Amino acid sequence: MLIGLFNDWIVVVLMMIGLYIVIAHGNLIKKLIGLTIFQTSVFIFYISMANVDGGTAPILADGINQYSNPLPHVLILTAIVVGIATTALGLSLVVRIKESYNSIEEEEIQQQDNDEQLSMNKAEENP
Amino acid sequence: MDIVITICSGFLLLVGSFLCISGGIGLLRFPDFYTRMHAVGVTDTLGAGMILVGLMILSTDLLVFAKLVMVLLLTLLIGPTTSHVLAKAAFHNGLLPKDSNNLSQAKEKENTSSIL
Amino acid sequence: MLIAATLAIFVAMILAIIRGIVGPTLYDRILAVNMFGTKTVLLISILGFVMGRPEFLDIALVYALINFISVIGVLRYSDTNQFKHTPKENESTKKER
Amino acid sequence: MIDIVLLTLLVVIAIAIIRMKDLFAAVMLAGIYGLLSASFFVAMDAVDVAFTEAAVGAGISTLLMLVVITMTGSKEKPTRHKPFSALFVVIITGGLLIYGTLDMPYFGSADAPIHNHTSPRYIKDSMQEIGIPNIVTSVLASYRAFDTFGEVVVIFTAGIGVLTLLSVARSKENDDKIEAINDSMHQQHLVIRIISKMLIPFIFLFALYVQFHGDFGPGGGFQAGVIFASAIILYTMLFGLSTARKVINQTFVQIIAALGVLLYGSVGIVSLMNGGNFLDYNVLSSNPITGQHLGILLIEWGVGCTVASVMVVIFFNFAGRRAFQQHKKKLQDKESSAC
Repeated sequence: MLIGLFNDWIVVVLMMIGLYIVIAHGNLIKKLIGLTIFQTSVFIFYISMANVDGGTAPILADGINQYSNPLPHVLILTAIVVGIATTALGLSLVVRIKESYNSIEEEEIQQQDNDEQLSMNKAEENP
Repeated sequence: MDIVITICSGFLLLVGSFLCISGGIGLLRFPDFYTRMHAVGVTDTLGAGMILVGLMILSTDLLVFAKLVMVLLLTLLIGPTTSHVLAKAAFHNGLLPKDSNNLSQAKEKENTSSIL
Repeated sequence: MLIAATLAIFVAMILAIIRGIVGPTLYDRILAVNMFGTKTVLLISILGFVMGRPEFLDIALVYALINFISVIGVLRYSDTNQFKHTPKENESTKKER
Repeated sequence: MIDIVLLTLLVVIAIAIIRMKDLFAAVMLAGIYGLLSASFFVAMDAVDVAFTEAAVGAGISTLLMLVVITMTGSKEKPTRHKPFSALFVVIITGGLLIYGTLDMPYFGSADAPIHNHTSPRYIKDSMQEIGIPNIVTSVLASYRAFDTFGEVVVIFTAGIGVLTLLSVARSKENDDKIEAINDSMHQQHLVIRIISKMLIPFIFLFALYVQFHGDFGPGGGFQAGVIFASAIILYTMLFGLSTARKVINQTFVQIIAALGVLLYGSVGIVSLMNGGNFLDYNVLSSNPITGQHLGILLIEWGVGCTVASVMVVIFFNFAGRRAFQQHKKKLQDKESSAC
């Protein structure tokens, strides 16, 4: 059981590390790195599910009759490229946030938003 | 013939593995960046070359052989280049070797010349 | 012998990872990543032979190329003032940034 | 055995990333993480996936993160509150997930449910139906072509998103001023310039090889696109953004990105008009196998074009934003010193 489920447990550990970084760290780039770790853990899960004992890469050749499952490979192949595209989108959002708030720490951004809200409320109360 | 191939490739792989490990130990144990880079840069290229040549001897397919030759050429081309650029960038950005007083003057000279 | 070489590469990888985690300066880390990349190229080449289908060496080729590009990229973008290695005297200015 | 070592190393690196306060170091470790996971994919026989992850995870994503870090600062501020609630959530979720894995089929068992549906048909019949040896390519480009179409559109949309968020309105004189800033690499590093000049044509050639060899070995449009883009990125880093923009017109690249999606879609439309289903290549030619070959070739081209040009556009926009910010900062510094 230890060997049979080892991959799955590692996947869970990696996934939780990614989740922890996303929740506990305030820095937006660190959060994106956490997301990448999370994403990669899903990839590892799919790929280790596709593996068959004694199988080889799913490229047909003479004299081989046991292949790994090609379907998860296809799903993950496209997911990796989509992953980089979405990461790039997230990074560009981070750049814009840095430009307008001059900070990429979650708490400071929240603070600035709250301050702005407060001053707006005050302005409404005493016109 | 078979046994000659096995012995040759085994020997090359063994030497390559030894060089890889020694490079790794050098990376870990040496006192400052430049000595570490020296350890890695030298052993990495040679060790990689040895292992790749060992694999070449093992390969039976011509295409595999050709691809291994290309990987070897790339490593030989890229390894020294990255070492060179890394050392240059580190020196430019003010990282000094450990226990060096006379080098700091040389570095100042370099800085002024680069500004000019 | 292939197994022994694989093991040796693993040991070298672990050493590189330790240097990458500990590495006091950023150049140590770049060096560790670079060495790790070379070791990955070797590992993939050997894995092909260990698994009995050595025709997938294209991957090793891609690794070698991408490793080069990423090291160049790291150096290109670490060439800014922000990463200038100035040990003690500039600690305060760094914080201001 | 190999996979166990690799997975353990992955966990070690992930934990090290949590502890890193220096974002630069965290990004470097993320690069190592990408390399490691790619070697894991090779050990798991997923050569196509390893190919993609090698080019993407270790190369381009590290580069993009680095560019952003140079814009936003590389030190992470320590959080004030203690992360106990986060730890609590994570441990509960992880425990539940591990409890869930107890019912999973063991690693590598051939009678797992996943190996008993649809995939036996791909392995058994794809040679007769599609006629190419690489099963991954035939599933990607023919059996599940509609799915892949969706993915390509997602990539295209992400490119548009980056373009909207980061593009800087350019004027001629602005360009010349920015050029003066970002050519430091150009003058200093002679060795690397020559080596790269030697390598870049080779990389282009290799990308084309990957594009066309995808039917017989690992490779295909996605991988070829990323490799093609990385050659252009290498050129951009060495010779400066404005030079690269003179060589490769950004508007042209954007048009190519759109054309790739258009090519993919129109193959589907053509097969509709010939009386088949959407993206059913059998009707493209009189011989079904020839039709399949033609269809796969065309849509791989579409994928390659879109991926390569979207990557180039993304990188150009990040680098352009960085140059623009530096330029603005310099102007501000000048003004403040004049005061």
